[in-house]
Amino acid sequence: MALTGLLTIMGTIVAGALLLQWVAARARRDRLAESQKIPFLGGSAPNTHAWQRFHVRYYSMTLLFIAFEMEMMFMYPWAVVYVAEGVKALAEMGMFLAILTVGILYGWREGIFRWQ
Amino acid sequence: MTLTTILIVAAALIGIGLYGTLSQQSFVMLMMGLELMLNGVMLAAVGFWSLTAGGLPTGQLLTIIAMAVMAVEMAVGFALITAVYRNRQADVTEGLTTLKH
Amino acid sequence: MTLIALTVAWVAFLLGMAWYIAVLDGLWAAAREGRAPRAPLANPLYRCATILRQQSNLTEAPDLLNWRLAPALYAGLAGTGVALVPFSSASVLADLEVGIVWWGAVEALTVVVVFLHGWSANSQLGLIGAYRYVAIGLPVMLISMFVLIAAALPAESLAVPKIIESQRELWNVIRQPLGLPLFLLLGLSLSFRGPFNYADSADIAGGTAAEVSGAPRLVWEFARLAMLTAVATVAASVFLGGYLGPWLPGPVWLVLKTTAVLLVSVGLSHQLARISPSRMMTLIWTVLLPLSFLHLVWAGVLAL
Amino acid sequence: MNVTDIAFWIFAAIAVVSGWRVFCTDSMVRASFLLMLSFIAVGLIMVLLNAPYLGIATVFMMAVEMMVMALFMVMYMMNPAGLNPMMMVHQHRFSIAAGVFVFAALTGLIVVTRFSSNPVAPDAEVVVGLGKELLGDSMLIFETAGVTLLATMVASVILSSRSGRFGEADTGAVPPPLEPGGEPAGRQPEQASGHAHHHH
Repeated sequence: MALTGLLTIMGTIVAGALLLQWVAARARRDRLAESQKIPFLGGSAPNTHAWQRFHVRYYSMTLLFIAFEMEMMFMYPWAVVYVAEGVKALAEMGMFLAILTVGILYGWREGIFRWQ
Repeated sequence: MTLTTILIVAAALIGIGLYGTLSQQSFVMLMMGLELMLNGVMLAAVGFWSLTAGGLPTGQLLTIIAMAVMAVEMAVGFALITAVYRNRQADVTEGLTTLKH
Repeated sequence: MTLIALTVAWVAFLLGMAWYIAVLDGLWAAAREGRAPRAPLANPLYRCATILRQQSNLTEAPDLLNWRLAPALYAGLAGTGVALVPFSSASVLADLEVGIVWWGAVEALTVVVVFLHGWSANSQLGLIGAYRYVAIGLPVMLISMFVLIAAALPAESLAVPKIIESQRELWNVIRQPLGLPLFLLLGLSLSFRGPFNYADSADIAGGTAAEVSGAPRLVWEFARLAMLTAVATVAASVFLGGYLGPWLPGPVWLVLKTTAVLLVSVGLSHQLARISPSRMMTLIWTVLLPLSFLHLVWAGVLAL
Repeated sequence: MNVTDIAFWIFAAIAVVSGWRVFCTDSMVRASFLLMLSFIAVGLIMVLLNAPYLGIATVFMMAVEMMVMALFMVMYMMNPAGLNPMMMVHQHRFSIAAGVFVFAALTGLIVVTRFSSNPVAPDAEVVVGLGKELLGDSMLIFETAGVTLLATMVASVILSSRSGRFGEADTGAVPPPLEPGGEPAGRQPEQASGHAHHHH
């Protein structure tokens, strides 16, 4: 099974890392005072939680990215048969990428690769 | 792992997804329900492809198209949410009442 | 049995390479400051001991589960990255038919894990690092995928061992010269070093790691080094022929090539300046992405 | 029961349980990554079903999509971390009933139907088959997908981008009133959209 090796090494490292954190936490019994738990802000006190509505300034880029990334789904199988199919494969993928590039150019023109 | 068990797991995902889609007020959570339903559909499609279709290539293509539908749904869905939020500051389905009046 | 032996070997490799990168970093810092390095070989170990002696920091109401999981998962993802690469023609831990697709998944999941690390501390600076990293981490992924697909063209396969075997006559670094530099930029982005340090940079007081100390910090810093190692190992296999080479046995070649790639990566990370995240995002979409298109066309025409 | 079966049941349990927890957790970021976990488990089941490409590709596509989902959660939720728990649901009983009914109906159908057995050969080159299909008979589907994705890109940029060619997208936008027919509530976009120079 192809997954065995992958899951084994993942499991080993994740378990080891969690164990190290757990043992280290058990080994030190001293507790942090509440005043020590204030998030670091260069000395000033936070007046809000960090977890709140946030204006992520590149949101349009992420939407373009989701649509563009779909093309990867088609490219991997294409790469496998590329040599066997020859010029036809080059032409078809060239067309496909050209179509999608129009989208990127449009997005660039609308300024979505900057902070909105 | 038989086709029946796979399809039952897929049905469970579709059922949970339907619950989420119908019950959630917030747009983003509603989309999570839709995605979960598509997740079940993809699992069922691959199950059929692998166990009854004998590895017909078009079966895999169907799954890829389902994934593309999901990507399109997400991109356009979020863009619509952004447009609606910008114009009306609404982030729940109840905020949209234009069609009622 | 081979499974256990290979797992142990790869974990040891990751630890050794992490130590090597830390030594290089120390030497580089000393050279920049114009002083003689003190105990350069033992210094990384002292640093480990220092961090482990620290108290693990906590914040008010953190997402503790994700905060502890994120560094562990990040290191685990680096491990699955090296697992794709064979030591020799017979020994590969994860013999995945679609190896480079899994590498793409490692990149995508890394973005998720780094975001979670910055998110779960419930601290402003960590969140800024997390948001910034997503802006850069997502588009950079496209470039690396194009570069790896270009390398898969002559091999007619997505499996890393087959890509290595396709380089018996000529290494990909000569056949597809743009691939290695573009992939090294990805490596800097995945382990956020130098010009791509948008997650943990000094201007936001350590970013996603601003609140992290003690054992979680040790795991996090190790994971960053391990991820760079994974990138270098994949780069050595996909562009420099991996275990292929005359006279010496395969594993030795792989280690030599990986250390060489790491030397270049560390050098780049200390030499290149960083630009603002929005400019970097524009640069990636408008310069680096077209370059990777060009690279793909070049590789495609050559592979016909 | 062999290893594959055990792996299948583990992955299936992860997929269903994390899919269910999506709608129970208060933290929106956790919810989107739980959904990602559900997708990853389904992807791994696909690998078990001899579809390695589709399975692993599901993992990376969904990791990216759920990352973006989490970002939008933070942008649009009052309370993205669920610090004060709340349920934002409507027609709750009906939804539960609909979900259970659909699951029961589908399961009933699945149990009574007899499926023909024609499994994919273990040594079949499924990725090659997919590639040939894409470039051969299904070429039009493939190129149509390109056009569809282009349309998606353009549409999402038009809808979401703030700085359009004809001025800011939120010019003239009015927030909804708290009461029907009342005063607009909340932030007034005109004041916050960087047109301060109008007041000079």
